[in-house]
Amino acid sequence: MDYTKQIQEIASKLFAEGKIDVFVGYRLTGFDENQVPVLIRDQKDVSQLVFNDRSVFNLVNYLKYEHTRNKRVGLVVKGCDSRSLNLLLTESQVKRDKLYVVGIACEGVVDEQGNKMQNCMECVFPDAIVADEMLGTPHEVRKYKVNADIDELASKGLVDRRVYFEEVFENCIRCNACRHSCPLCYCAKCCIDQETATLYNGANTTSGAFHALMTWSLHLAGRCVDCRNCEKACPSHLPLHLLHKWNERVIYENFQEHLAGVHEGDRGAFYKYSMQDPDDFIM
Amino acid sequence: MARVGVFVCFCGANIADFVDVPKVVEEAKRIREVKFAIDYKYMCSDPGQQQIRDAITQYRLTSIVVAACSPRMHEKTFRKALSDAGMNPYLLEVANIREHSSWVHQKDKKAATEKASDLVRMAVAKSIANEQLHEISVPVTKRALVIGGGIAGIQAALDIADARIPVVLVEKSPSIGGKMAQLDETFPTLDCSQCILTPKMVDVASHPYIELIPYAEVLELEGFVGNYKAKIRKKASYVNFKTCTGCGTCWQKCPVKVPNEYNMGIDKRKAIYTPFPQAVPNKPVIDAAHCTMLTKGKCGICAKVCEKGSIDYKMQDEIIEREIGAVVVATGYDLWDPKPYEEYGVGRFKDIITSLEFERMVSANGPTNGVPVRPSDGKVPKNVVFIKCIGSRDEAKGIEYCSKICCMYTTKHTILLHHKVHDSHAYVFYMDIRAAGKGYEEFVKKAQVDTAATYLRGRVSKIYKKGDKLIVRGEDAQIGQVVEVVADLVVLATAVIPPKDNPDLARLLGVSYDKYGYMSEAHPKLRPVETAKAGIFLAGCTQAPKDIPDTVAQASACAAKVCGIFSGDTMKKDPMISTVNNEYCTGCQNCVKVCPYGAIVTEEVPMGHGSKEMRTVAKINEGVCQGCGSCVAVCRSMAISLAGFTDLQIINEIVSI
Amino acid sequence: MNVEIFVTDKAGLQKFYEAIIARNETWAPVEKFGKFDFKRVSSLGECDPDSPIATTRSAKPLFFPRSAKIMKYTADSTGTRVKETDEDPFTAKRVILGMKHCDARSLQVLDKVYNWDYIDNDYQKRRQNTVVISTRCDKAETHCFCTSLDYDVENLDAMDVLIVNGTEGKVHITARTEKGDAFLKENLDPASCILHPVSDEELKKQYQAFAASFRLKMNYKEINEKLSKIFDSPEFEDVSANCISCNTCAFVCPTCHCFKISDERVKDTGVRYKSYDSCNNGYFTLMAGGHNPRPVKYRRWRQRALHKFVYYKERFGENLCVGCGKCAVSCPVNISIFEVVNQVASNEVV
Amino acid sequence: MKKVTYFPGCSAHGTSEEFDMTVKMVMKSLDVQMEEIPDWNCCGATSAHSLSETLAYALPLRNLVLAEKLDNATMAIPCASCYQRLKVTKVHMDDNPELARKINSTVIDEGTYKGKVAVKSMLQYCYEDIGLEAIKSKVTKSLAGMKLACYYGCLLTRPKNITHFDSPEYPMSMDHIVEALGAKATEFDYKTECCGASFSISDTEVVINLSSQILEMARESGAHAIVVACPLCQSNLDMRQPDIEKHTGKKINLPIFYFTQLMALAFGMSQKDMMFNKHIVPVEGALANIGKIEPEPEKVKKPRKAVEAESEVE
Amino acid sequence: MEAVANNQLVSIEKPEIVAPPNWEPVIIGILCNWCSYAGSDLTGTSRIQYPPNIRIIRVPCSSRVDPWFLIKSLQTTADGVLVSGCHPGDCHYISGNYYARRRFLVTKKLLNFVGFHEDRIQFSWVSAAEGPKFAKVVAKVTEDIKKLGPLHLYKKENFEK
Repeated sequence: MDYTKQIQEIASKLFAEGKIDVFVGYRLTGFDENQVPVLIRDQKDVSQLVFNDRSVFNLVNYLKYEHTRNKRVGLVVKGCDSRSLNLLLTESQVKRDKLYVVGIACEGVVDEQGNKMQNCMECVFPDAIVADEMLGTPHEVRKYKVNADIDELASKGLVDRRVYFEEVFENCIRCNACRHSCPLCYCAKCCIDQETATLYNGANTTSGAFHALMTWSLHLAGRCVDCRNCEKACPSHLPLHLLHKWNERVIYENFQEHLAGVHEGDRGAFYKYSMQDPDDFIM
Repeated sequence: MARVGVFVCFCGANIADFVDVPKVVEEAKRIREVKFAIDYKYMCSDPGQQQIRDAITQYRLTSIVVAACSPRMHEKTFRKALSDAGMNPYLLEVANIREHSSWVHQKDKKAATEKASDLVRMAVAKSIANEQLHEISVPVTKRALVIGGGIAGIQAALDIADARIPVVLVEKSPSIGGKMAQLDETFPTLDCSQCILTPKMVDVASHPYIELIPYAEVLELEGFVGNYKAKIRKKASYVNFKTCTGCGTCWQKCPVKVPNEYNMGIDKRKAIYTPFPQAVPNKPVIDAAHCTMLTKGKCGICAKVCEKGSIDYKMQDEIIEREIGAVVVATGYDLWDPKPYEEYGVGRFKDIITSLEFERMVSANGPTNGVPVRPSDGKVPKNVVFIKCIGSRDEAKGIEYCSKICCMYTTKHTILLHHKVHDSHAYVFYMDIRAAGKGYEEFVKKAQVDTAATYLRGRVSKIYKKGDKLIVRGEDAQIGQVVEVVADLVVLATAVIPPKDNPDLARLLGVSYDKYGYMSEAHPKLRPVETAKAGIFLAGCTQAPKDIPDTVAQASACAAKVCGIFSGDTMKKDPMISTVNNEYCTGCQNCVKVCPYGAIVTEEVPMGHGSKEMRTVAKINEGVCQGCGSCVAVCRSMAISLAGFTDLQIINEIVSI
Repeated sequence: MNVEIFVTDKAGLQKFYEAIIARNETWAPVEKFGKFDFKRVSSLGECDPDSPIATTRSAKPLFFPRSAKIMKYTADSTGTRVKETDEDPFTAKRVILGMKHCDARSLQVLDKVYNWDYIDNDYQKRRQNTVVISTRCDKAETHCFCTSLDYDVENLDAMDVLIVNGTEGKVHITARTEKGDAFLKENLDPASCILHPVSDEELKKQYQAFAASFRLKMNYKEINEKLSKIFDSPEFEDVSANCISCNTCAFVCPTCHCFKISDERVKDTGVRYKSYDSCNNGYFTLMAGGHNPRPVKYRRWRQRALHKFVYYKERFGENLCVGCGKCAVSCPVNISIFEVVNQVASNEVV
Repeated sequence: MKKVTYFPGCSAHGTSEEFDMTVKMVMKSLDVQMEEIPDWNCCGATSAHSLSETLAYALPLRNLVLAEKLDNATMAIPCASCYQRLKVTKVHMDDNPELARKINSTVIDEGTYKGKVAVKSMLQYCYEDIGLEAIKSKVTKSLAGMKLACYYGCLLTRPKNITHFDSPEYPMSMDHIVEALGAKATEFDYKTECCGASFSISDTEVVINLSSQILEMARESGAHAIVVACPLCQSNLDMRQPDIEKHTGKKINLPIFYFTQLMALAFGMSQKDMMFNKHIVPVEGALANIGKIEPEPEKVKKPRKAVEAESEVE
Repeated sequence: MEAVANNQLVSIEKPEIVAPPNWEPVIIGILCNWCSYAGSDLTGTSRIQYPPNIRIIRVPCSSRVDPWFLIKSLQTTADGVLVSGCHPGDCHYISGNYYARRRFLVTKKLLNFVGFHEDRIQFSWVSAAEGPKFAKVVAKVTEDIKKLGPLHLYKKENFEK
């Protein structure tokens, strides 16, 4: 999967035609084969752009900053990224007519060690859902599978799970990299920012981390598109996907096979309801 | 620093017998913010309230906690006491130590006392975060919109207009009158329907406070109670009503014949027509789907014969906007199509008709001049079988509910048949005879004697043809046997259903509707006229099947409610509603999505101080918000807060137990 | 200065470690969720202090915990009283194994700010009660550039005990401070070692070969000079464009030391905490009343870069960045501070 | 060439041999290859579902599982009763995967049920999959002159939410087929009435009563014969006819044909193969009407229409 | 883990934690104003007795309940939480409880996933007429929580019982 040339051409054309003010893509770090997201503002810089299976970071995240706000933006999105873009469109955070989206029919990306990322192996929608132009061969729609880690953990006993997650919350340093790297976390005031109010658990304690991660994952429940920006960002390397994938599974199984960001106009499972929703857990 | 006063009530022995009240006071005094605490025998009594009033001034209290009975009982009383002492009434919190402690833990005084202390501490913590709130007043536009010009709409419009409030009455068809205008006589008095209805129709047309907009439909309704704006589309009639005199030459000369809806398609009308002779307004309209001038560009006879030159083939639909304060929905009902009753041969046998077709036949101004005939051969029937509950009370084929009016009008039909065809005999298959209503049971009893109709309790299982007769086979449950009746004509009492476009209209108005399509009232018993959306009311069959007296009563009730809203220049509203903090609002509009009242809209605000860039934020409409808090819980950025139940208040309660 | 070097072999070193762990509260890099961080260990099997491991986070949390209780209080109608705070778990006597040079060095940098106008007693206590043992670095990681900075990279006094893997399976153990000296006397069995006096110069010489192997090199002097002049450079806006303000760099940085204070109250008792904070955080400079001097990302970014490379040096005479590269490793979007300061400094002031 | 899976059912080897026979003849001539399910078993009707739910599902499910091995999209079943059992099982299994797994476990040796074969009655297959046009094209000897009452019985189209085929009360598919063969279908209101077959053995009186009404209504409709698509209907109406005539004292004399017999006839096949000799009521009288075309009666004055949808210009 | 005497209550999630003698759980009940709060009032007026462990918080509608109220409750004062609202279809605010129901299910499952016993958070629909039901629900929740023992997961460090 290497679309470096195509993307450079597209970006160059867009600049030449004056269709965009900024193009968000990837470039090499210069230290190793890893890549840095880059905001190109001039046609002369498009030669920096690359795209291959190391183009991991979900660039939709950059649509929340002042550099792209109210500008015409060109953007590269993979399948998962496009779902988050879909949500941002639904939640009125970006305007479709200001975007030029280069969609990728994604073959999956790799982690720093060069192994295919786990979420890519489970990916349901590898092809960009929102796109003005598609690169690559489209895939057939795949079936949703329950994450293997989730299955393993869920089958353990209550105490084992508690012990596992205690370790997770203990290791959280509440740097909030997870929330900042998440394209769907665009709130000006975030419920897990310690500053918002001491009322919401201000200190970086285990208890505070528990509160922050729980609340945060519930705000993303039914919205998380499993791009794993958060997990890649976490300096403590916490298995944050477990929380999201668990919620995703609960929601998929109980709420009419809901998956986030697949349809435009769908805000996520918590912003709609059905008469058929499970009621047996309520007395 | 907050200064809280705590007032613990004995409630006679109700609380004091099971809770150690002095101990509760003592515990309350230990709380940092509590500057005054006292107990009293009856806090709600005037001396009790006086203690509160006195303490407020004496101790400069900033909020008050009363530990007594349920807030659902005396919250208003104590709020008034605060008001009287010059304190904002919403600085009160009530700790429910009677219903939630003394009455339910009568065997354990220690635990009940501990719990009461906890409840007081929670109330104190909450009250610290209480804010001063002020009743909201909303200006009102004193004009009502009535949708539907049947008897319900007519009655509501007249009653409102008689109170000198302007009314806009919108009717879908070219004339008002609705289903009632199609009826011959009405039960249980056998009044002539036309005789009692047409004077009211004329009143509507001539009333100075009623603006009648026929042949029109509501397109949009935005705003909130007292401040709605309605967009109405007036369909092109192709006839200039201002100059038309209603002389009738045009429709006499028109060559195009169309099945007549008013007569259930039994006869024909013209492509330019008035629905029926007594129509109001009595001006014709051109049926654009059938007029050959409009469809093919050939003909033009009506324009030629019209002396006034009122025909205008180029007329376009017109959009009318009206500002209004309240809406009465009176869209009436439709009849269920009995096609699923295949075992009856519906659709195959011409001599099976519906009740409304029968009604038109026996009507004096009907297509057969008041004599029922068999559609197959035009003969007058002798044996007529009436089958009730066609579609009603039938989960398998139709709907589950009872249509309420069929028992009575079928009885009426047996009488009308008896009057028109003296040697006829009526057979009625029924499940139950539901004749609850003034004079109804007597009416049925008398009809049974007078007409000597045969009443058979049971369902019809099959109708088949033998020669030119229909054989109706059913069970007579009372003798437990299958019976077969040879019939000339079969009349089906089809179910009442809501108009097909009721759900669309309900969505447009922002009113909820049930699974059948009837619009939902706010409360089935105590608020049967209101909808959950403030300022929108329901009259007649748009809410549920009803007979004429009930419909008229509900229409008048709507009028009373509308007049209530318009009784002042502004409306007062509870201030416990949501507010948006623009600074934090991300404009994601989740709140807009979940708000059951459509109370949240969006507005554009500058990005920052003095910034020219704009961004979208949510805005709560004070007039519409009912304070449920759904929006607060879905607001991820915590930009919305609900007065009286803020996050801070609730968390304060949680952490102070 | 001549120092005493204990020479032993792998088995002797193993024994030394075992003795330390058995006798002391010991912390060492331990793998968790796929990355290394300093954790309490109770047996040698849990860790590998033998080779210097680049931990994700530095040893900073041991001296400046992510969240520390400052005080505990009760408040009722009789008044507000400060209660005895529980014992700070970080002030116990302990040993840190396997700390990299840069981490050890960062403690020296931090000491300056903690001994400045306000003496942080908790920090002092934690420092005093901790023995830092380092193993000599032998490999430069991708983002390492400690050798390019202004301090004496051959300075080996940052740690209390230095362990060097020599040739032929020999291991050199040196005490670098008095604390270290005392520690060795207590924990090292002299029977397993040969005492071998060696000059400091000799040790440093060994180090130079390793320092030459660094791929990342910068002209610190020039950069420091240039950065101090280009406060208003528009370049900051460009280089910070792909930063996502996630704070990760500050939280993993061994020298970042900003914090915030928060109160948590349940019923009538409350606790006051001191927790990490970061200048990348949009709220960091938010003042009561709503004014924020650094509302946009590039200003916060500039602050971080200049604080690291200019301001601290101006005030304390030392660079705040120790060149460990932890921030670049942890950055979710792979931004390298090395690259960024070079880029900013390479542009001429307009 | 079309291919279809065939489930003959037990009566095809007994009372309704002629049905089986003619089905095979007709299908061959229509260029349809029938593949019989190997090792098929009893569908369980009607005893199984009055005794055990599991058994009632398991027996048909085994057949469904076996049918899936043949790799045809559709299976056609001549017997209405077999069709009913298999179709009910299929619908319930497809709706409730949990139940399907449970029942499947009892016949797991045969394989796992996937639900990929559509279950149709032979009538439905002819009407939907083969089509009137194809049938018409094969007619060499039109049945014109014959008036036929089409009798569907109780199971072929009911219940509607299981069968999803034709009207449950007044179906027309067989009427259309016989009209495609050239015959005239009479207006016959008793086409889905019960013939009483369940009481065939236990309470003959009931059968005589119910069947006699059907026969009488057919007679009255002017039919020369009755056409059926179900072995039980055929045997009941045919076999009981002498008893009924004796009981009511009225001569009925309506032969009962399988619709495939008439198809074979119209396709010009030999009468010998159609086994008319198995019929109790002789067929010759009815067949004699073929070719005797009555003149169309003069049109009676059109009765007034109740509803006229189209507008008309005078 | 030390051996625990049979009659001593231990925390189900942290078996190393033993309940103090005469330990009584604290349960927070969050009730909607129109159905469940009215129902609990009816329990009182009918003098139906139930265990005194529950502390009731009034909210306008179950849809007002943000999941982190439950999280915060468990972190601070509560050993268990009960949220109660109107029966489906009866919501005073039309559809609030349908939205709430979805959030509750996910919250409950998530907390269970990270190690809380599922009975720590319970939900019920109690109408204004169901006074006896409210008493039964409270009795059941109290009994359930008593069986689970004290909750010590992620408790605020300054919280002492």
